[in-house]
Amino acid sequence: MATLKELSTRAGKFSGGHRLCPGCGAGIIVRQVLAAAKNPVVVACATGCLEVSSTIYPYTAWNTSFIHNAFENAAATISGVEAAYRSLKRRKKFGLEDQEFDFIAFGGDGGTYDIGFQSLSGAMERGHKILYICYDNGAYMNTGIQRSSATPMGANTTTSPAGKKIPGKTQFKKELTDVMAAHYIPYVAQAAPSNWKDLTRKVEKALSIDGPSFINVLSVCPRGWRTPEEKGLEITRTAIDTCFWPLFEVENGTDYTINYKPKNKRPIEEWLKPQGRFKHLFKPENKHLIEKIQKHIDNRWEMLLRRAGEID
Amino acid sequence: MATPAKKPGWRDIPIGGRIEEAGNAHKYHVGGWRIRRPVWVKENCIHCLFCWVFCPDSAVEVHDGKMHGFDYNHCKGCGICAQECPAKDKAIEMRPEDVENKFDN
Amino acid sequence: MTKRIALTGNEAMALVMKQINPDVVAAYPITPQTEIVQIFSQFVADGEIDTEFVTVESEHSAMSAVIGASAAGARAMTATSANGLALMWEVVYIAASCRLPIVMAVVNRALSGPINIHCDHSDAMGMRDSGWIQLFGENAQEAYDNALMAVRIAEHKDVMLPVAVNMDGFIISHAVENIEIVANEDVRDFVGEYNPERYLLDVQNPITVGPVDLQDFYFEHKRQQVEAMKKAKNVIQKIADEFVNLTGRKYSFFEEYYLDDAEIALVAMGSAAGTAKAAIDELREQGIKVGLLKLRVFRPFPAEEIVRALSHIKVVGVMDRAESFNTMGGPLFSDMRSAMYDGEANVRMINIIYGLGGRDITVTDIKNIIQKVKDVNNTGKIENLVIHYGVRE
Amino acid sequence: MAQMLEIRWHGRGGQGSKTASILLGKVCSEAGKYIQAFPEYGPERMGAPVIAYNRISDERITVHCQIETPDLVVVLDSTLIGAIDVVEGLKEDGKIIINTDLEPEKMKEKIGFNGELYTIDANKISEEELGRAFPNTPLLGAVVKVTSLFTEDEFVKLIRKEFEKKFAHKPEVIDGNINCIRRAFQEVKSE
Repeated sequence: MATLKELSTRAGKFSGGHRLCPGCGAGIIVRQVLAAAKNPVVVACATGCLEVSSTIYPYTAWNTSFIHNAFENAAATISGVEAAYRSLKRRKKFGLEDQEFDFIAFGGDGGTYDIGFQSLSGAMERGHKILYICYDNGAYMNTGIQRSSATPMGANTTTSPAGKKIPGKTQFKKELTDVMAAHYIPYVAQAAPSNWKDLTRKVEKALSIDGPSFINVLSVCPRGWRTPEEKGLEITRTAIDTCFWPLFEVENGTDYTINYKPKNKRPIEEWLKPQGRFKHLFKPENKHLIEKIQKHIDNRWEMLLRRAGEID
Repeated sequence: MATPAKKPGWRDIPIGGRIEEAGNAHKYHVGGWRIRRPVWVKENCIHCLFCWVFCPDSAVEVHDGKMHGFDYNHCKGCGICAQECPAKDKAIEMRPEDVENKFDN
Repeated sequence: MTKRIALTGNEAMALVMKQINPDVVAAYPITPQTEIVQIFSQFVADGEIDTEFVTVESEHSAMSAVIGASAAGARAMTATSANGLALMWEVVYIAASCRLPIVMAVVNRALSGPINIHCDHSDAMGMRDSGWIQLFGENAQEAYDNALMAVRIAEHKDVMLPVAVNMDGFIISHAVENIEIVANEDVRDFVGEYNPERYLLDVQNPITVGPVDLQDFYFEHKRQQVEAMKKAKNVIQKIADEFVNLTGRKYSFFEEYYLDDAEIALVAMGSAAGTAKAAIDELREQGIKVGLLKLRVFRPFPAEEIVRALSHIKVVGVMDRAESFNTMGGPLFSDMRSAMYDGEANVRMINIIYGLGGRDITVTDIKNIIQKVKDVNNTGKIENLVIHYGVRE
Repeated sequence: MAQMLEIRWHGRGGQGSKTASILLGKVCSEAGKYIQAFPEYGPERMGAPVIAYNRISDERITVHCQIETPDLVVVLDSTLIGAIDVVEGLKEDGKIIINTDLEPEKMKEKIGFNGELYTIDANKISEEELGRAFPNTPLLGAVVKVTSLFTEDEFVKLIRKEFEKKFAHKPEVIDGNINCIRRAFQEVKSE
């Protein structure tokens, strides 16, 4: 596992001068992921905040090979790049016979959980040697905070607004990490940039595997979460300590490991309270919703512990 | 409407919207976005590099594993570095940006 | 060396793909293209080729993957039909915009709905403004030949545009016909190696493909695409000239059949052009001066050349195997009228929309159509500008 | 033989009319002729009436439509007669071959066709030679005999090559199929 000093020597694959918002989680995640990659990288990126902010012609923040194709096809696109690599390497073209690459796709929750899900599922099932990173900020932030299937229950978004009758999003979020584990691919993990050591280790592990891997990374969006720019990682830690966002990994579909167990699992309010998107939940009439969310979190955490063999 | 004089015409740019200089966003300065400015307090710095690993803007300069200050051309002033600095006496302070020191890099 | 064998259109297309031996093929099966994917899968399974074959989960991913592969530096191909092509729509544009020389076989089929698996050109017409070069063939031979030439056209440095090779669904794709096959080594020599200028797998020179292209540069990139289309005309002709040396089979933007001394003429694309030839043969025996312009290159549209070839014709019947629902005729008719508008000659035109959803078009039908064109010539009157031929009233 | 020979095959899905048309096409192509072989496609499944076509010519064929006025109609399954009009468009001087155990005279009455009519008990031949009813192979033999496309020996030589390709994985059936062809040459009969 690389130290920060080592990681810093692999810096520079994502330059400054991109136009992500101040305090954006995606920028932090990309930098950590790329620092963990030891080979030259080809990145494919789904349409979304990251892509539109990092490659505004004639500028690119990517000091790597990079391709953006469309919103829903980052996984298919990188699978095509990887197929090209296999073919050209076998055919000894462009001197690729001795050249290794890391193929990494980035997508937001919109491009991953929703519109890009079919492409992702297909690429994973086909077994390409690719790493797909979802930076999950829980809504379509690029287009102005519309709900996605990753939006947590109760969140106020522009298409699940907290109104007089409906208190924000009424559904629980899709647990995409579990869904990806159900593909029985070699490696699936959930991580967060606040825990850089865990995230970079997971990236190193994923890239060392001869097959597909998927890492779901919680990504703060100060604008969409309605949180102060500097507080992003602090709030991310509460997501982990409340078990809203457990850190875990799944190998070959069945082998679950919990990477971090909070000594004192904190109540879900601590995750919800600092975020403006959940403000309405703290009205007295919505108390039952917080209870419902807490129950859901507890059940899921217990299920994960059971899968990981931590409890019977 | 007149075409902006400085930008190249269609014959003079690579085809297909390809950008042929990787990482050239480095030439694009976003320091002007800043309303708060991180200031490195060198004597308090323990060179843990947390500021570097958590910076969204690649604006913390590290050489040989040591913090070397900020790249104010690319720092947007989010304040994560100061927030995450674990030094007993913070090695990064956020100060209000002002016109005079905004571009002094 | 060429060899004459009997193959279906789909077999011919799969075979030529094998001979071209692309680095990557990504494809999803859809009627009537399915056999191409099946046969190609068998080639891979039997180790007859070492193309990296990506069995994607949809056509959208097929095109997305070949875009990735082509940008990476690979020679990449795919094939589809109708709804599959429609599902690709978004990325079909991106392939052209990113200037990726992908070659795609399109086995033409009616675009739903209601669902219909049979031939018409509505699928191909939907992509006509996407920036792809579009070639149409009359039969399996031309589909095979066009695919071979397409690789060279697409990858030519003056062009760098994707090419769609169209072939009529079922009528050609599923019919066994004689076809002359070019020897493997000649194919290899003819298509050569693909050596892109810049590509993603170039470690020394990483690039960004597909950035956000805003008000200040997008228009310039579109202008470049137009230029590439214009230049494609020269390239298409040049490569056809090389091809004739290899095979003896002569190609240009279109084929002129008895046009020289014709008074009236048809314009058609695809298999119906062959049926039209049979009809014209019969009518010529009766002394009727009718000819045919069989269009091979639909994009870029060879307007000047068409005007020149038809300038002496009095009445032209333009046959469209697709509707555009502009209520002024089919897509080919629109282009034909636009091309003729500035022509010196006074050529009158009517539009015959035929064969939608696979409705058969026979020699007798074509003779009836020619009669309608003749009527306009005789009376000087156009009673119906657009005729939906063969529709029950 | 007219300049172009047009054949229409009637059968039921699964009986091999498409295969027969393709085999005939491939053999003729090998022999240097220009050919087409194509089925009429619909959503039909096993058992439904199906149609396949052949065009055979010494000159290049450009026409690409279904055959309107065939020179020859082949009926793989006599139970189709009555259900569909098998002689539709058949040229007055055209021919029809029917797979049946009935005599040609009898068959002629049944379908009301005045031209040349041939019958052959292709099911019986096939059952005896292959152990199963694959009427298409004997009918291929009958078609070649009736049209004089090839002599028996020429055709057997050509079709053996196709069978060797087609049955590469079960060569034991090749001889049986050849026997079907040879018997068809002998057993197809007219009035």
